[in-house]
Amino acid sequence: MLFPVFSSPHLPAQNNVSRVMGEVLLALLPGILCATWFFGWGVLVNIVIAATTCVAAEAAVLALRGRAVRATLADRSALLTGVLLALCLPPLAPWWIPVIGSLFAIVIAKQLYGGLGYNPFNPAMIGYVVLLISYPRELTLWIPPTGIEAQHLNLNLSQTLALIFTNSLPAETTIDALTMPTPLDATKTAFGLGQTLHEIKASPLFGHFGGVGWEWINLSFLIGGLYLLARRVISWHIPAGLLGGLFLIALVFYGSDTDAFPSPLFHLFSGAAMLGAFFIATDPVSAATTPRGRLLFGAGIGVIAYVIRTWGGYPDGIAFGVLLMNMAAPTIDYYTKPRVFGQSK
Amino acid sequence: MSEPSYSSIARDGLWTNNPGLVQLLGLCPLLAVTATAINGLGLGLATVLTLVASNVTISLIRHLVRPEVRIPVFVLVIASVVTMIELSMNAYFHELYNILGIFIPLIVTNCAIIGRAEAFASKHSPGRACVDGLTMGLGFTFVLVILGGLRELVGQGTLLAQAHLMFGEAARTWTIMVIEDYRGFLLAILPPGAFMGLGLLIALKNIIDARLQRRAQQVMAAQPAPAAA
Amino acid sequence: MGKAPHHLHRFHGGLHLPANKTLSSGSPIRALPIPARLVIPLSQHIGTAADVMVKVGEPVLRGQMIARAQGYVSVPIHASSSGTVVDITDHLIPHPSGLSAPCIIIETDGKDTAVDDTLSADHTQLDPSELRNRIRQAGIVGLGGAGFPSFIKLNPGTNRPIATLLINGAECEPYISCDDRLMRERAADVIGGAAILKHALNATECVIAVEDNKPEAIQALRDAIAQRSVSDFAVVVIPTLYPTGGEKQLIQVVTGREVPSQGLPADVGVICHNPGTAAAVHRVFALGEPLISRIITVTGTGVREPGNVEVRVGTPMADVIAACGGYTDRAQRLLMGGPMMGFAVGNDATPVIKTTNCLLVAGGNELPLPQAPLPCIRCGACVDVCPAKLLPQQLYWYAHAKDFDKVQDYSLFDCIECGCCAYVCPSHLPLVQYYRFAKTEIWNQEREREKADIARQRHEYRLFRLEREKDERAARLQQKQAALKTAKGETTAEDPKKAAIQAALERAKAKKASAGVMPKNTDNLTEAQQQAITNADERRRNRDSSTATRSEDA
Amino acid sequence: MQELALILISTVLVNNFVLVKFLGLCPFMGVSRKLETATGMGLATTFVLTLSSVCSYLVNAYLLEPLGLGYLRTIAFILTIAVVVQFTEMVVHKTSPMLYQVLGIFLPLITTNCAVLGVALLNVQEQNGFVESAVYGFGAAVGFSLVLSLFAAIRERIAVADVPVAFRGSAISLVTAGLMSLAFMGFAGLIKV
Amino acid sequence: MLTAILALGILAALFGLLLGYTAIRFRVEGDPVANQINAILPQTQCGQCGFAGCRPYAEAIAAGEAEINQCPPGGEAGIRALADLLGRDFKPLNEEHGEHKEKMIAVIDEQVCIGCTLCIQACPVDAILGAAKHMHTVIEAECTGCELCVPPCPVDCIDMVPLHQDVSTWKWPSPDEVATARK
Amino acid sequence: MNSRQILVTALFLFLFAAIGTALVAFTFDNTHERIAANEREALLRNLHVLIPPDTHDNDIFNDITKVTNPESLGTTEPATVYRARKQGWPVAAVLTTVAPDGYNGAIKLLVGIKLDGTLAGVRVVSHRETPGLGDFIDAQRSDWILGFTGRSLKDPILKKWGVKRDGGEFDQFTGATITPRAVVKAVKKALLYFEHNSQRLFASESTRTAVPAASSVQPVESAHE
Ligand SMILES: Cc1cc2nc3c(=O)[nH]c(=O)nc-3n(C[C@H](O)[C@H](O)[C@H](O)COP(=O)(O)O)c2cc1C
Ligand SMILES: Cc1cc2nc3c(=O)[nH]c(=O)nc-3n(C[C@H](O)[C@H](O)[C@H](O)COP(=O)(O)O)c2cc1C
Ligand SMILES: Cc1cc2nc3c(=O)[nH]c(=O)nc-3n(C[C@H](O)[C@H](O)[C@H](O)COP(=O)(O)O)c2cc1C
Ligand SMILES: Cc1cc2nc3c(=O)[nH]c(=O)nc-3n(C[C@H](O)[C@H](O)[C@H](O)CO)c2cc1C
Ligand code: SF4
Ligand code: SF4
Ligand code: SF4
Ligand code: SF4
Ligand code: FES
Repeated sequence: MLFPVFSSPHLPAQNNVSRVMGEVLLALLPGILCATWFFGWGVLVNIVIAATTCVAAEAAVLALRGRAVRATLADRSALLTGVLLALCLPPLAPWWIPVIGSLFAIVIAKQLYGGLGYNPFNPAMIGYVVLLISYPRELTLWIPPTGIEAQHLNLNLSQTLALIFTNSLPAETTIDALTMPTPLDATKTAFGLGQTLHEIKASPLFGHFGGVGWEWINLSFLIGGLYLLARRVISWHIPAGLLGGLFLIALVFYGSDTDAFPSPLFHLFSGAAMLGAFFIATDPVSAATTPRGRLLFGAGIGVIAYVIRTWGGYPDGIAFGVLLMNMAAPTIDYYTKPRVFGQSK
Repeated sequence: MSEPSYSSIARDGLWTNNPGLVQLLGLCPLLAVTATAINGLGLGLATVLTLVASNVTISLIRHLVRPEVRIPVFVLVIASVVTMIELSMNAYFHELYNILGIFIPLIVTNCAIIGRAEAFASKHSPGRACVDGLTMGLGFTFVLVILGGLRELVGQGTLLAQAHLMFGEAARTWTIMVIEDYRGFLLAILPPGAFMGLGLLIALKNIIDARLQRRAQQVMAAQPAPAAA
Repeated sequence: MGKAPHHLHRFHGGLHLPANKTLSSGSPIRALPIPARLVIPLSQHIGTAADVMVKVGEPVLRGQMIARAQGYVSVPIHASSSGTVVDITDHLIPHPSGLSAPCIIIETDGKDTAVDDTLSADHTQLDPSELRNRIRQAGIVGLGGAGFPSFIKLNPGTNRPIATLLINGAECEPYISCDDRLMRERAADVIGGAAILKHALNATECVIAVEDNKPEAIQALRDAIAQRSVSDFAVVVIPTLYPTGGEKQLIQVVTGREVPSQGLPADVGVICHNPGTAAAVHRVFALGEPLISRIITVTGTGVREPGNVEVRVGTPMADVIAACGGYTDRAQRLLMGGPMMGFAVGNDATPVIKTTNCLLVAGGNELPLPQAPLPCIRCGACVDVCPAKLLPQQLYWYAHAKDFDKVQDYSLFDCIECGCCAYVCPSHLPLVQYYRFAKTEIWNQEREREKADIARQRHEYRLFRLEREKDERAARLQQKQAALKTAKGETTAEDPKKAAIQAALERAKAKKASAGVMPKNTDNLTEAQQQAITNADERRRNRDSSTATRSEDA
Repeated sequence: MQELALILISTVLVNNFVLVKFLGLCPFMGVSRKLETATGMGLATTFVLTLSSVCSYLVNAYLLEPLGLGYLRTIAFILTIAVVVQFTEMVVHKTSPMLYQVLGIFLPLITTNCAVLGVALLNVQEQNGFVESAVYGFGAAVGFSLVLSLFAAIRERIAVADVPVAFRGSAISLVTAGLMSLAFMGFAGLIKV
Repeated sequence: MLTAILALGILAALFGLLLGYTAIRFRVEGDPVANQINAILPQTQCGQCGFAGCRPYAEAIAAGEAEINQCPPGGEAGIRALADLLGRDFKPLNEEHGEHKEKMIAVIDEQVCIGCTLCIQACPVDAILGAAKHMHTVIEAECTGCELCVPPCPVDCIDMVPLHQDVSTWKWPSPDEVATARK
Repeated sequence: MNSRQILVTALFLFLFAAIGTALVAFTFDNTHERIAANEREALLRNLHVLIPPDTHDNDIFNDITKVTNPESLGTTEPATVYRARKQGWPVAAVLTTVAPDGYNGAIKLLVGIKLDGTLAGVRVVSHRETPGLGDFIDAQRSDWILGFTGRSLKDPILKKWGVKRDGGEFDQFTGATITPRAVVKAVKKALLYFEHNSQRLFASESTRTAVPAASSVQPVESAHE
């Protein structure tokens, strides 16, 4: 009798890429819901636009290259890229912002390198940074979160859509009235004007330990992140490195002058810290892959983010931190090979 | 060493062995000054001049040079030529000179020039060296202008902006606003856009080459058929 | 017994796999009938193949040595039953390549007559070197894994004293239960064999490590030890975790020490043997029986009556399966070994050999064919499970890129091919096959490099020789010309070279087959090469009468 | 001291010679196929760049400036650099074959690395003193070596990726360099001068 | 203007002195690169690269007079190794020089050989044995498969046969090749 | 033998250097005047935008003074003030001042002020504001900066000299308040400074004595600041 021949192991593998991506999408849900609560429909609209564009772009490139379209889309990674990119964008950004970002993320940052698994840089972050650099205006137009009564304007779904797609504001509002800086931006601006932390804290933007709304959004991403850890979708090294690095350096400076530097807690619960730590920096493809390397990778992002937040030209530095460490990841991997079993210590 | 034909030298410089797209030499000016097409043209022409002059000179003295001072001598020749061009440019195209900035003196170390001196001029007759310098330079300029145009178009939606810097006041009107009310795509003008733009150009060349080759093969395949019939 | 409970250690990574052992472990070991034909490969162990001692047509007896060891790392092969040698030829052997190799084929006579016993002895009366010698003569190789000649492992050298003889009863692979049944039913044999091995090694203790999913075996071993009332034997119960049975992992679990990379267990004072090996050693000294049979697990849903059987070495797999009730309708794949480490066998005419521990006939979707792989997403799941603490994703990356320097930088040769990485890989990459590909490719390159070095030397020597000859010829020519000047002869316009050849051919015709010509190109000849010339001349002399096939080995 | 540190940060990160200032690109593209060679090139460049930065400073301060020959700067500098490189190469070749193995083939390439001349000219433009010139040259070289090594490590990875055919080779490398330069834009504004 | 000429001229002259001196003081002979290249070449000595053997080809590469893709026996792996060593781009094998083939060895049909020694003279590695008018034979282990002995044989008795593959020289196939083969 | 070889090498290099230098020096002699003129013209062109040539008859390129006032002019370096006069009477001055608190650092400005305290115009000389966001202050990108022309400390009143978000009169740009805030502040300070010091500014001696010396012609000029 004759039998087919394949290499061992012969037991069927237990995991698959599609499931991994699905878990990450699931874990994003609390954060998405929370962001929608604070920032309105725009969040969801962004997600829909970005995710659709990402998937369509991926399908187009695959078709162009004559690769299997359906099978590849099933890995859900393009979808995830779209969602993550959308979560970084201001909720009322015009529609072409997520579109351009997604195209860049998928076509240039991912498919030019051969698609899933080969991209050296985090596609979503490339998309975001390209937008930030090319359209800084659109990318700084954040609206005040629910909870800041003074300025809050509750746009309903159709108003949101009108604003995003046709750039038409509801009557009697101006775009200036609608927008307001994010806590990180405001802090940076205020320090630039020579205000002390104490004065800054008095602003209505600030909540319990971070910015109003932002602290809860970060908290819900943290919950999603813990779920991923529990499901062993991600390892603890990168989040620990990132949050640890950010916390420690913030602590050092906060300790040196509590009035000139925001507290570590503020840093951990502002901007993209939690989203970055658990969902973005952990993108396995572009991160370091050795355990020690991952710790270093995360810590690097934390430190760079702090430096850029504090002294740099941008309000948040997570995205740049991720890209810069992506750049260093192959080198980090090279120099952090673990000690192999039986090799001298 | 046998002397290559003039046409093959020209083909090399303009396409097959283009310094900007294939040899990847002279990248610094290529990327740095190509925010607009006119800038590219200016630097390109300066480079052509330098290449021709240095190639011819080096070819003339190629039998005199001792190995241990070969590089210093080549560099001296090139540097003299460049400085003369630089001074003249500063005198006659001052604004363009200001924009091209540090990259004019840096033509001296433009690897394409010393590369040609080493690889070609020091081994061939002045005539051929001249043609080589000219075509290599033109090939380089061609890439500079295309890349500049591309970045200008994507970045700010115009073409030939600031043409007056080179062609005088009359050229002010040459600027073409290709897309009205274009929001601009800053990335294209910033450093990352320069790298990516050149990357795309090279990919484009690869695609064209592949097409040409396929066509050539088809022709080859088609030819024996009538012969057999 | 009675010792303080052993303090256990952990190794990095590992997997909890579905065991699937009850399929075969329920029933006692059955002895299989002797098959009509035995196909006995000459290479069933690591090292040089054995050298045939019998001729076609010669009758043989059970236990008779039919091929002798060749070189140091080699053991003899014995006839597994009595009968007649009917052929010595290439036949399919169990090997992942699916290639054939020289085998001795015996038609059995069913009498199973044994050869005279020269092996049995009271081991306590023999010194270690004699023990090793007998173990070698009995053709004992490791029955747990690679089939390494056991006598070599028993000779670790004086600079490496052995403290512990470790009997590897982990049997961590799913499906396999032959060691389990062996330890349950023949615990005394195992302990007896271990005592011989321990004696040969002069070890201070013997530890028998068994996974905690084999309570009966543990009890049986403890009873056997109690019966022999030896104090320096201990049964250690270890947690079930794949691949604890890997020698290096087991040593770490039991002793906490790591076998150095590229090193041997003896470097940390341990020698590790499979219980089957121990039992086989016991039979050598107790019964005078060389290694001609072994216990095999036949399992999987593709076979009707799974179980453990005692099989003669050389029995075709088809016969083994047939004796176990034959294939079920669902039979899809045939593996030799377990699902993690074993390899697929394409044809069941392949014989069972000394290292065959399991025949797994997978049915239906039991072991589905691999899914199409996706690119590695560098998730690091493989890193978490790799017991060798390697970076499987990097090894994959560079093996895929055929960058063989880099894979070695990443310690490819420390990979034990356990398959844990591939099992957890979400991209379904055939990782282990990449590693095997890289390993064999590297070995091949090394061989080629050696050959190239030789070729270079020979080429350089040739250039040197030609140069020298040219000088000599020039000198001679000068003399000749000087001579010519004095006596002028007629010249032809013909090409002198052609003329020379013509002349040579004519001369050849004239003095055909005559001896006494000084051979050329004979500098630097080795004995073998000289032999080759002689052989060639010999053949030539026999040319006219010869009708024999041209043999390839000169 | 703090000023020197700022010069270092500025040259290495904020105004990285390769990714921000566009200098030294040819070796950046040409010698970055393997991490080992890239490291070798980085070492060689660091040595030569620092040395020639100092030498050019001396030539400028003690020869050109006093004689009012500013317009001969380019010629004088490039001559100095070429000689420094040639000299280093010959000395290394003879005295340390080992080092030559590592650095040798890169040394001649350095003459034509425009970062070297760029540093010399920028030193004059920024009116750097002796120590500052040395630090500036060193910083520029470190920045160059840093991105060169990182780039090489990434290229080793991309070499195996399933890149579309038209982009294989230098095209995808340039795109990668572009993305690196994008990442480096994060440092913009870090040092406000 | 004169100051300028003198200043720079003297500077250059000083540099010239320095370089002239170092050139003599630190002169080095030999080319280590050629050795490294030669170590990569397969030493088949077949001459398909257009040179008289591997070493001359190595020297030509080192001198920049030959491309790295001219050695068919070295195949793609060889070209890659050369590209790595020299920091050049990989190029596919130049088909003008032949194709990469499976490794073969020469076998002399001893029934036909007339012992003319022409093959001995052709063999670059002295892998053919025999005396004039004696039977000739090929030392299997040392034959590089260069095929140079085939054309000179006046009676056409040399065959190139593929190397016998056995279990010990068997190589696991790369899964990539398996995958493409299956397609 | 050896030393001769060395000498030959040296001579060879000398010759080449000499020939090369001679050619360059020759070119320089023929161009340096024109280059100096070019540089002067470039600066003049900028000044003339603020103070048209027909409003004055002196050589403003050379009629300058340097003042140092970090508080009002935003820089610790001496700042150049160009002075325009007609028939000897002061007409206007152009202050080179710095807005130190731009989003990405200092913004260098030319502020032209007529004698009566109204603005002749403001131009940005160099800045590092974010392209696409803060760079609208550049006259090439938008007309915003032209809005200063004709303003004075009374128009609007001092309290209204700020961006709209701060209750002032000047437009800011959505998403970029810092840049205009900095510029407006710097212009206001320059006006205040001029109000208090105009007498003194016109009284002092010119500090420029002659055309620039040959050696200060910089072959290197940074293209983008
Ligand atoms: C190539 C090779 C060489 C070995 N050499 C020795 C040796 O010299 N001495 C020794 O005691 N064991 C030697 N071993 C045996 C190993 O220590 C080990 O016991 C054997 O490979 C079986 O283990 P496994 O089934 O886990 O592969 C060797 C094994 C291999 C594969
Ligand atoms: C992953 C792996 C799992 C193994 N599992 C077992 C096992 O369960 N039982 C066993 O006896 N040998 C096992 N081996 C083989 C042992 O490493 C070792 O070769 C053997 O115990 C040596 O004994 P032997 O020379 O008597 O065969 C395994 C090897 C590997 C690489
Ligand atoms: C990347 C980036 C670049 C920016 N550049 C500038 C700038 O050049 N000028 C400026 O005034 N604001 C700039 N900002 C915006 C400031 O952070 C701040 O939000 C804004 O000036 C406050 O104005 P608003 O009150 O109108 O929102 C930038 C913001 C970002 C994120
Ligand atoms: C834990 C995790 C995090 C991820 N994070 C990102 C991300 O930040 N950006 C992104 O584009 N894709 C992300 N992905 C999806 C996927 O890995 C990514 O698209 C690849 O980089 C595409 O090759 C993530 C996937 C996982 C499993
Ligand atoms: S488990 Fe598979 S996909 Fe994950 S890193 Fe390892 S090889 Fe890559
Ligand atoms: S097969 Fe090799 S690499 Fe994979 S887990 Fe086992 S030891 Fe590690
Ligand atoms: S083609 Fe033949 S002779 Fe030339 S290098 Fe290759 S093996 Fe050697
Ligand atoms: S060339 Fe042919 S005939 Fe002559 S010796 Fe060689 S094999 Fe024999
Ligand atoms: S042009 Fe700058 S290094 Fe080549």
